[in-house]
Amino acid sequence: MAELNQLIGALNHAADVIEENKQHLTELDGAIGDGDHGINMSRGFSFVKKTLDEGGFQTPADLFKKSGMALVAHVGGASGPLFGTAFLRASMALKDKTEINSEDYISILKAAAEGIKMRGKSQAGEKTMLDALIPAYEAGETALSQGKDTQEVLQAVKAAARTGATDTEKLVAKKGRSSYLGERSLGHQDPGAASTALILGAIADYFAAL
Amino acid sequence: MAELNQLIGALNHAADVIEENKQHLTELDGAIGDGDHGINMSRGFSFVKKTLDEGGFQTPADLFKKSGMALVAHVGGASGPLFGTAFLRASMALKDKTEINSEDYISILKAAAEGIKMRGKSQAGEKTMLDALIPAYEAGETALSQGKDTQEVLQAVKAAARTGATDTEKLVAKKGRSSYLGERSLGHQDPGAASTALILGAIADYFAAL
Amino acid sequence: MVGIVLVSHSRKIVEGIKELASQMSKDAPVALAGGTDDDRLGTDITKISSAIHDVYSDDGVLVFFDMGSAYMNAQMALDFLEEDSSKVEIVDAAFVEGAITAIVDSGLNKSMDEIKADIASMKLGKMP
Amino acid sequence: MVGIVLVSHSRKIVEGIKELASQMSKDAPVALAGGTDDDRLGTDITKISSAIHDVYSDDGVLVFFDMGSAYMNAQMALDFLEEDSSKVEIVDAAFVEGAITAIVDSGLNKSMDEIKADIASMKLGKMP
Ligand SMILES: Nc1ncnc2c1ncn2[C@@H]1O[C@H](COP(=O)(O)OP(=O)(O)O)[C@@H](O)[C@H]1O
Ligand SMILES: Nc1ncnc2c1ncn2[C@@H]1O[C@H](COP(=O)(O)OP(=O)(O)O)[C@@H](O)[C@H]1O
Ligand SMILES: [Mg+2]
Ligand SMILES: [Mg+2]
Ligand SMILES: [Mg+2]
Ligand SMILES: [Mg+2]
Repeated sequence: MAELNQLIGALNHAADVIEENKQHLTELDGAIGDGDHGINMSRGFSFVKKTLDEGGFQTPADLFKKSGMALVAHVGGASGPLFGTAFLRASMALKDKTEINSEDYISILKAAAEGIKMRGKSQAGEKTMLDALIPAYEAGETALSQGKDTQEVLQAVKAAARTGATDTEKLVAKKGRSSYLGERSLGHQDPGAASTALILGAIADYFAAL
Repeated sequence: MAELNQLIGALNHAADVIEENKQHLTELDGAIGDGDHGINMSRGFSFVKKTLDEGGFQTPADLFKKSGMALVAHVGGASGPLFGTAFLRASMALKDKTEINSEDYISILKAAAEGIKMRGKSQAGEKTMLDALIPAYEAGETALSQGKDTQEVLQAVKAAARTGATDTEKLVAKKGRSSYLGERSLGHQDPGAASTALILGAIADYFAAL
Repeated sequence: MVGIVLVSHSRKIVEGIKELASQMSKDAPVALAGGTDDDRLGTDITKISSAIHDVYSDDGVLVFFDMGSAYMNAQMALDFLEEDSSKVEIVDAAFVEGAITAIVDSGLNKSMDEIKADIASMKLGKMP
Repeated sequence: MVGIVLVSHSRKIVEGIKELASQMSKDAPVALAGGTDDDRLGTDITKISSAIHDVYSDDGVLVFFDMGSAYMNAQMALDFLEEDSSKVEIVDAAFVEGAITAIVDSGLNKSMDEIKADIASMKLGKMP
């Protein structure tokens, strides 16, 4: 599926998509949180881009580790330690692989979700980024088991993440800022789920366009 | 014992004594509190002096009320509402009396102590101003019952307040800032008890010098 | 909406809490009484009274405080209040955490009783 | 003396708490991590790590935080700590009240365990 250079390209594209959607993400967070998710993610991914520009990565694991550290250090909100941990767990899952295939991709999404669960003491159904990420890797697993090719797996992940994010509208927030609102969080999409869907969508789009 | 003018004189003298002991009171509070009791009292009593200078009091009750309000408004620490309430209770106890005798004096000290207990949810033995004020009015009651004259009553009050304040060194603080220190408050005099002894001492001295 | 008053010895603390909570709740009426009238660490009954005045309505006012002496001054302010003091309540709750919950709740149009229920678990026994 | 670290989304809140507590305890080692690295409301793992570093000793460090996401960043900081992180503990306690008690206690040379016992009744279940 991808070597180091393509992974760098994919992350760069994800960063661009986040930047394009900064306003949108901030509006989602303004409705049920503190209105900074777009700012947080834009800032975090601008440092990811800086990291990507600096280069010098030994392995995909190294790339994910350095990108995760950029998020951890510069996001400033809950999404910092959460996406940061996700990237670091992805890095650990990759060990010293020099390229990754579609199975690796699904494994690192799963590892990322485990990291978020651990860091956020959270689980599916609490109206968080997990509600995009978990259905996404599950759809990927299904696609893999059906023998789908890499592009199909990536598209399945993208579609399921998007649906998962939209479906957070039906959930009552149990974690993070929006949990202060209780029932009033219904009808609104979780910003972290939305950004997760954007990132996974950007990755799929990048490889589709290669 | 005293008409309006002499009461004004006595309070003015008390204010001067507080000002002279500003540093000392602050040091006492520095040892077991937040080190502002001298500043608080000095500031409060400077506004009492202003009130006294403005004059226009109808009755002793009016004098105590306006002085109490000056303390309430300008002390800034716990001693503000506490001494303020003490003065206001004294005012209420006086009703429309035009002069006060030594029995009235003891009654208003008792009323003042009740006010502090109510406001501070406190009682004797907790290392507060009450541990100077309660023995003071009790000594006054004893002196009265022994048929002592006004000067003797005032001196008995002064002496008991002073002893009470010194004896707070043997108490563990249960109320206010110094209660954070627990046992470590032992061996230190309570600043509010010290200022109470200064005020009652100044009043006795003022009338002794008339 | 229920008015929220924050009484602290420190102006910075109440300004910080208000900033933090306003991000999550733009509309809740919040008024601050931090520091003494000469801007030292301490509390000021005049600031407290006017803070209550600023956010007073028939929906009621909840007053949060940092430490015991702030409570005494808040009580004193209630004694002299021009408004109906039966609608104003000083609450025993963790200062930052209780205030943020109450401000968000007020912005959601919750009643005094609903807000008090939400912060009931944050009691600390702070009254002197 | 036990080091005390205050982590908040707001720089003002931690500065205010420190001012307040220092009046009562001049010597306790207190370090602040308030706001993001670009001084917005939020928390910063680098600030947290260096605050821990500043007050670290064998007596240990207690870390107080305002809200859940501050906790996550504090945990993250512990994961990457150069110092022995077994001596550093993030505590679930009312922020202002717990921090003041802990700072005064540290100034009295109380141990980590003694301080934790003193603030045990201020638990709020704040961990996410
Ligand atoms: N405990 C948690 N577990 C998983 N995700 C969480 C948790 N807390 C918050 N989130 C995610 O973080 C997002 C908010 O991120 P952001 O706005 O950047 O941080 P903050 O809430 O600190 O302002 C939420 O939309 C949610 O998806
Ligand atoms: N609950 C209380 N009941 C009676 N007196 C109290 C109480 N709390 C504090 N005090 C008195 O107030 C004094 C401290 O006053 P001050 O230093 O001016 O205020 P603060 O403690 O707010 O800085 C104490 O020495 C004590 O005598
Ligand atoms: Mg946010
Ligand atoms: Mg935020
Ligand atoms: Mg003091
Ligand atoms: Mg003070």
